[in-house]
Amino acid sequence: MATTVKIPIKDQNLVSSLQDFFKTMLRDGDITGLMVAQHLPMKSSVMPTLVTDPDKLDAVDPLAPVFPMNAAKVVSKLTRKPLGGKVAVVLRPCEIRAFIELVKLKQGRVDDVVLIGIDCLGAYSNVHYPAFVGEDGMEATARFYRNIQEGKGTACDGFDLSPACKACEYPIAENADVLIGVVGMDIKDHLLAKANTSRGEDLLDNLGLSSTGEPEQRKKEIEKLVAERIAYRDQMFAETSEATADLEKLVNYLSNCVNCYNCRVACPVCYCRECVFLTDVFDHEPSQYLRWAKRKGILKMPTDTVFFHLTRMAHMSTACIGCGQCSNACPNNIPVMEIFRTVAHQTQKAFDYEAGRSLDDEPPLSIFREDEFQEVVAKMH
Amino acid sequence: MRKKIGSALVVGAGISGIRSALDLAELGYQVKLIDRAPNLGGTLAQLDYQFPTDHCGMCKMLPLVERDSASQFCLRKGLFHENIDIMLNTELVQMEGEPGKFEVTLRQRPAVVDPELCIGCGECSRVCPVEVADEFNAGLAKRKAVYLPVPHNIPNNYVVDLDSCTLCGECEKICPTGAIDFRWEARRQFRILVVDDELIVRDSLKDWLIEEGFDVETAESGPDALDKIAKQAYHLMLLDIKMPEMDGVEVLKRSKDMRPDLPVVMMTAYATVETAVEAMKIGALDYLMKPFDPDTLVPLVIKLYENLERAGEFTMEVGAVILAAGFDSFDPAGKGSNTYGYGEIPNVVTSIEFERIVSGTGPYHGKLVRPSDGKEIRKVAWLQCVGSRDMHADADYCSSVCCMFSVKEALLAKERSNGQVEATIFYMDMRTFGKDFQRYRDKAEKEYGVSFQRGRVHSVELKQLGGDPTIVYMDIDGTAHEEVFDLVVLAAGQRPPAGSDLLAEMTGVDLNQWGFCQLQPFSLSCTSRDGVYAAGSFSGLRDISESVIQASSASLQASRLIHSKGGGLAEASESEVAFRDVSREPPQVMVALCTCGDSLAQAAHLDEVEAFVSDLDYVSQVHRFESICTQEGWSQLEEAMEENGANRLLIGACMPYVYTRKLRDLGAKIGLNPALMEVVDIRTSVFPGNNFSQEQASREIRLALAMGVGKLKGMDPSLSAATPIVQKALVVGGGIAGMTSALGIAEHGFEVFLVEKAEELGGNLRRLYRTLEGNPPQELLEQTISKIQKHPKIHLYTNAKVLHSHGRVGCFITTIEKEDGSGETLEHGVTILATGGKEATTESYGYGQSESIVTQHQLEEQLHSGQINPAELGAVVMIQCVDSREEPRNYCSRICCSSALKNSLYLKEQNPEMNVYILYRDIMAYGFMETYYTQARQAGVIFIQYDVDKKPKVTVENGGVSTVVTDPILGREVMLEPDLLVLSTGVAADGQGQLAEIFGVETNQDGFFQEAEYKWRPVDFLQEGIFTCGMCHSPRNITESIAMAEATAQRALRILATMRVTAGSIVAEVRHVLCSLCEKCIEACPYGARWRDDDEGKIMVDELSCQGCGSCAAVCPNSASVLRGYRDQQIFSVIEGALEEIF
Amino acid sequence: MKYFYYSGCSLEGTAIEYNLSTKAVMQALGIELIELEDWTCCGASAAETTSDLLSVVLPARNLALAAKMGMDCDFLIPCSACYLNLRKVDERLNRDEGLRDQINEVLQEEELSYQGGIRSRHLLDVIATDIGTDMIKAKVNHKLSGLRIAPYYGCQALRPYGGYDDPEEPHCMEPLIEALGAEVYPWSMGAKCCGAGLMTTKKEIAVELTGELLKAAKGADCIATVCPMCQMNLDSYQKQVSRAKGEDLRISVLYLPQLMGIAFGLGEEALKLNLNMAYTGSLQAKLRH
Amino acid sequence: MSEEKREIAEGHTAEDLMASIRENIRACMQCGTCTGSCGSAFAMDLTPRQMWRMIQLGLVDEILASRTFSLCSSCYYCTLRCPRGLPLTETIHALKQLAVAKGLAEKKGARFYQTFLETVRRYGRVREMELMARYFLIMKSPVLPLRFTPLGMRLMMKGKVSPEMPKFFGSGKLDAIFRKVKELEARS
Repeated sequence: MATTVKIPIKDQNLVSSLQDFFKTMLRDGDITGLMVAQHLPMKSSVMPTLVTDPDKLDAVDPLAPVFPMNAAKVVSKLTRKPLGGKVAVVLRPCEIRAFIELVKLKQGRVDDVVLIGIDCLGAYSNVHYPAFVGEDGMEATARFYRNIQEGKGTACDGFDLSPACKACEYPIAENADVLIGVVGMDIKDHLLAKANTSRGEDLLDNLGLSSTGEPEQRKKEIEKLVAERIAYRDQMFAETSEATADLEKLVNYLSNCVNCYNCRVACPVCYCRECVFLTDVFDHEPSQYLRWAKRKGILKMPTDTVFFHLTRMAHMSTACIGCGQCSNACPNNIPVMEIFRTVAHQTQKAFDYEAGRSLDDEPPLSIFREDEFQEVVAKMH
Repeated sequence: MRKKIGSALVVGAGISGIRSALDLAELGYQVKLIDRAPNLGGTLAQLDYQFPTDHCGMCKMLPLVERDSASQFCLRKGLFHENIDIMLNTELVQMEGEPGKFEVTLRQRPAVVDPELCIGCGECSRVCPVEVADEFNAGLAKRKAVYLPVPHNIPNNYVVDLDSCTLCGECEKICPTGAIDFRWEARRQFRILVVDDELIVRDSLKDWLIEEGFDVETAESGPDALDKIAKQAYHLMLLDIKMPEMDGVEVLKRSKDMRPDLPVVMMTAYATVETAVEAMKIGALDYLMKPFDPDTLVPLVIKLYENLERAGEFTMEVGAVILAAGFDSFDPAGKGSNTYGYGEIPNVVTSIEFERIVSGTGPYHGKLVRPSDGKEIRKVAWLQCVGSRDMHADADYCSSVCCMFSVKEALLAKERSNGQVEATIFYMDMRTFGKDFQRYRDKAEKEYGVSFQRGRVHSVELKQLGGDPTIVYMDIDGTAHEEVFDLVVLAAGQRPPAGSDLLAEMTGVDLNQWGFCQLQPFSLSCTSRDGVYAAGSFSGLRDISESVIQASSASLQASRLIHSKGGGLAEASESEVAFRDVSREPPQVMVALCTCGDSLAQAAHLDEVEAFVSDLDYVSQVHRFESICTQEGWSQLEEAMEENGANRLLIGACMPYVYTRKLRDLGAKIGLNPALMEVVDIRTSVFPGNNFSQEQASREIRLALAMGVGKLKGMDPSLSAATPIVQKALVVGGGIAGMTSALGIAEHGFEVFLVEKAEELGGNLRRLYRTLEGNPPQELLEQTISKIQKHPKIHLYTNAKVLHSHGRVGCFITTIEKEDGSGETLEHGVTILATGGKEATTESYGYGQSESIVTQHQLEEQLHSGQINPAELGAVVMIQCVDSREEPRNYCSRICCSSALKNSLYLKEQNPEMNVYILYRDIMAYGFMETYYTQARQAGVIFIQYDVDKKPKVTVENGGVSTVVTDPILGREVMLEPDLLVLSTGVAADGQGQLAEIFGVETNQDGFFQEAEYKWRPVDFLQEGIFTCGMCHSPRNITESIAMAEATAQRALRILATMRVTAGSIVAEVRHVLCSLCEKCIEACPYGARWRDDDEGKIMVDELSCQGCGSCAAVCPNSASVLRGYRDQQIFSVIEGALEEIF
Repeated sequence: MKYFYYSGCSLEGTAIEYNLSTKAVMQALGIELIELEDWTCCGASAAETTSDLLSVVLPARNLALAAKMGMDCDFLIPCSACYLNLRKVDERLNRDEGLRDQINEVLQEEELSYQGGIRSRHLLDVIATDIGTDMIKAKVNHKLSGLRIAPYYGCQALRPYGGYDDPEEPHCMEPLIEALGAEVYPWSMGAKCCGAGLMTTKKEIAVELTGELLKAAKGADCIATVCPMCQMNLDSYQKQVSRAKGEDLRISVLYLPQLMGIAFGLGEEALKLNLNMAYTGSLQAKLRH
Repeated sequence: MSEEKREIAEGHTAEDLMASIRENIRACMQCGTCTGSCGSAFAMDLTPRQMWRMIQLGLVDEILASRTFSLCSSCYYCTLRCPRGLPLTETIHALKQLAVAKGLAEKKGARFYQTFLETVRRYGRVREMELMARYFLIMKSPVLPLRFTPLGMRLMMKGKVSPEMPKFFGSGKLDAIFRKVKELEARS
């Protein structure tokens, strides 16, 4: 039922073939603009660009193993109010999932966008990528995929994926309007483009691509990939739980925190216009610090660091989609992603909720089910 | 605060009484609310769970506007309202005067424990040697003679039950505050005359009573006694009946001539008991049975003494009286036969007992175990109609509520046991006649697996001694089953409350044949006596929702009467209290410590506490008072506050809840917003029972005070603004409900816009010609229309429709299109939607294929018009529940069974030879309607029950109609060939959806208006200021629609009666600069008080609808949504205060 | 205390011991029983199966005889069936005026008339309500210590006309048994039907019902009865019932006044214990020791 | 059909009886309390509830063909418990009368009652032995007397049942009353 078409790979060039595909899309598809990651001049990274001219797509590279920010935030900015045209946005699965959460939080709308998701094999951290990429970003992407095709995996040239990506069990954006399939495909020949929604079909229908099916091989590889990641993830959960098992360990775990709030800024689902930690709520009276210090004779400064992380977990762990940008942003190498995912996993399980899966799932705190948490409320009658 | 403009007495402080009292209090009347029980709440005090939410929710009845005038906590715990004076242990003993000006005499039973002094420490109960069955737990647990009537009351004072008290005095000795006082010294002033011809009786009585401290004299004969009485006054005479010369009755008569006030108690042997009873009729107070022994006689005399000496009687004037005396539960082991072995067979309990078994405050702490042996309950049977629908129990009526009560209990049992309990309900008809009842029942059956077994269980047996209760029952086809249960629950029906006959006689109201209050035609609150109104189950058998509606109907009638007698609702409130603006001043907290006599000083180091508190930030001074709870202590505190000009007050005392009203008064007096005052409990935690050292106690007190100061210093001192009210109402719909509502409001002097889409007023009532009870609907219609047309305050728009409406409570702006096509914009403070429903149409059962197939309504019309002549009909078949009580219209239309009964009785009366068959699923003859069901059966109407999956089949051939239905009893198909087939198609929604959109309210899945809360706010919409009544809300009959309309008028008046309304001091606010517009708070708000203003791009809060629950603040991640009085900084300060000593 | 006494046909024949023991006990208690010379059968259960009017006229004739005596006292009736029939007359008269005329038209044949008003009371009612435990205790001189007695009320002493005891869960015999110094055997069959009415016509059913009763009474020393039909049903068919049920269900069955008489020390002869069909050796032994 | 039976049964017509039976049962709502309460229900072919339903639906012949009503032991449980307060036991008696009137009564039961009443008519009171003897005579069954023999013999040994005829009243003691009853019933 879903429309599935081939994206042909010309001259075995994955990157340029994709660029051609997006050019066709912007030219022939019923869209006003396209938002997609591109290599920027002089920068050894990629950034989301909003493009309306098909000729300005020469540096497009959504497959580059890096994402300096979770683009859901910018999509949210684009869609808070009517946009005045339809835009296709090319996103990683975690970005789509973050965007879905934001839409539920009324921070964005899906009306004016077509979500295009690309299979994600992971990314290097912001620190590692510049070292990995060298001079030519597009060449680096090709190198990364060649390495994978040769069966050497995602570690390449001595660099490895960020822990968040290694623990990500959602490499395929099944909830996108259009899904671009890479995993399990012969990337010398063609990739897949699959429309999951009518919106996606409308877009693909005009591009003149020949239909195809989803090869069995792809399913197998996806299964394998997910299994590996879940194994990694569970190991991470176990280690993190152990490392934060009591208050003292938790304090140690977070002791490097300097209240820079970078993790919060980088977090795609942290949506407050202004964080409560920046408001008057935390304007303690100076004498208060001294009183605190007096109690035990020593007070670690700055204060409220553990409180900050706990609050963020309380607010956002139901919406955490595990992109790992928090860790990416931390200047002091606190494993923020690890603890957030560990907690989020439990919170979401408790509410039988999977952040970012679908717009149809009501966010946990907006609905009330009488029968939930019987272990807590049953005794309260 | 509104001017007191009249007063009313409400008898009975159960749910109905509370509703009526709150209604009147909210209108500004002074209300005296009395109950003979020592606690509020009536039956509901015992019930934790209510259908359909399976929670309580009683608090939803608390005032929504001007809510600071009442307490803001669980209503089952207590109620404070500035206009309500509650008197417990109190009965109405006399009523004189005229409607509008009754003089009522109230008698309060003596309070041995002074509630002002009792601090609820429980020492008295601990030392009390008496143990009796605990009424609160329906006898499943024991209590002492000095006890807490309801364990969760606030404040919770101990009371002495003089009936079981042995007067040992232990409690009096141990009470730390001297709250218990048996007043022994007063006994020495109490003179008793003992009259008996037998010396031994005289002497022993004298000895015993003197020992108890009384002053006793004796007389050996009648003449001797009369002599003594003539010479001096006595307080009590104990008088033997059988005496030579002059018998006791004669002495009684003569003594009554001399000293009519002298209480006389007869002494009798068994043989002359009847004489003693006769003596009571001519004025004896009571009688005592011989032979006497001191253990029984002395307490009896003492009880008499207590009642005589200490019963406080007083008289007051009230404009109207509302009788909300409630009901008693049928006693399955009472007189007559104990078919179900209640009290004989272990583990046979009543529904109330079951309710206590599952209650967390019950004897088993909510564990599902049975009373006899604590065994886990795994198999339960509910037996319906115990003491209802039973001639042998003198109950040709249905108790209306038991069906849903049992379904609820079965669901509770299922939930409590994670579905482990096997639950079976044995019933005759499952009366799911209310809104959403049917779906609830279906849910119980289909989702939870509750088994419903049709058939009345004849008895409960014990097959072997020490075994479990056994039920033998018959399948519908006659197969016998024998089943053993862990527990059998008897759904005991309702009875008039004890003493209702006296109450009726005293107040001059008629009772019906079963002893319930007789209501006037077309009213659920008017009794036979003008000025006396009935609320709740006193007039029979109502669930909470109906009781609440009826109570509001009663309060409207009471208010209408008082108003018509010149009481009048105040047009404007008196000048509002102007509070000092302290927002620019730094916080200055005065801390007042109540030392509770010297007991706090003994318990803790007060100097150290005082020093600590003085040192806290913003504390300007600390004062100690001996007892703030006394008038004297309070005046001292007031003085101190006035003198020193502090702008915050923290009181450290006990029982903070008691201070609500006092703080308001103080605020008014010294011009300080009471929101800036706080009371913390420094007493409870250091009760002797806790065994704290002085150090520990001091720390507890320090913590409590530090937290209090923490909260106060961050308190926002700005004042809440008042919302102006447009004192006009819009009523949409001119049927009987709309008209009644409009009249109710207009008769209080407020303007009403009444908008009707049809050309004429009347709606469905135009098509009704008879009621089941035989009252004339057309007369009612005529009278009501005439009143509407004549009323100067009512602006009537017929052939008009509503186009658009916006606004919030207090000011709505609505545009209507008038008859001539022109528009008009109306401004009004409240809106009432009363647009009615319509008879559903159908395509089932051959409707439309033959003229011999009509609807129930058509039958009534055609009988009226003469189109149908009963004399020409040989057989009539009626089919009930056409297309209803199954999806998609899975609800009972409530009125079809009564229509069928009404029409079939009429047909039988007109033509007794006619065969009338009613094919039904469950006959919904709730309440006293049951008796008409009996009559219909007696008249020879044949009722054939069918199941939804085995519906009757109708064939139309050559104009002839035939019906085939299976008789379940015989298991045979019955073929009927009626001359007329009548279909009860029920009531369907009629365009509510469109109106809902216009007014921004909700409809339910069946298209009827969705009330805020089925039980507690049955006529309100979630959005404050909009109300609904009549069939647009749910199917109901004329009388029920009228009652509901009266309730809406009452709810509307509550808002209209004042020019401006102030929100509570605790309301939510939005800090727009922080708000990300995620709308979580809108979803979280249970009162619909929030919305997003798209033009402004802001989240708005309706202060009058907001009840300060704080859900919005809890879901808001960055404190953009905050609750006044509970801001983050305050809570941090409180936490700091609490942690100060710990870390 | 004074009562009209209606013995009824059974008490002249098969239940003569009930008759004699009742009289003996009443005499011992100082209660006067006034017997009507000319009494006739109340119609038993036969009249009502044949003619409704006859079924009220037959008992009404006896009430009319008593009324003629012009004394203000109640009718005491030991036989439950007779009690039911006599009491039915007033119950019916109360709700059916026309019936009064019909009855009197028939009674006119014997120049009798009955307008209602005489209370027909079962012997058990009189013993439990009027006499009471105090009076009984005062007369007891041979306590029935160690005896476990199962109180059996039967149907018609309780139903349909109750009043003095709960027709479903009767208890009034219990304090009486205790007053005699015996122990109440706890069972739940006291008000159940023994099927006596069917013993002559539908024997298999009666045997079944009696069997259930006797089974439940196992463990008691004796069943106390207050009705000649119940007595006969329970005592005379024990062998057949035992055979049908396949177990030995024999047990002593004594009339309540007989038990009272024993405790009063009235002697076996006066109480006609020799006439009882089921008066087992073990009970005799217990009583004599 | 014997003389005696006719004499007694003639009084009421079947229609009268049927009308009053129907009247008695009209308010029945088929709750089943009676059936559950009935000790003899196990032996019945129709349940009491079904019987009442048949009365409502006019299926009297089927009832009379059944044995249900003849199995009533008059324990009055159903009457006591019927929530409609219907005179059920009385109605069963009426059904028995109806069966007699229609000549449909089961022989054994009906004849026993006939015999019983005949004794009453003649002698005013009933003597069991005489009753049995008359009963067996009417039944002309050689088996029946044997069924009762054991008890009869035992009772006689105990000296309770006198084999003699009663002597205290002359024959025809209640003739007048029986005659008048019949006369009145014929009139109504």
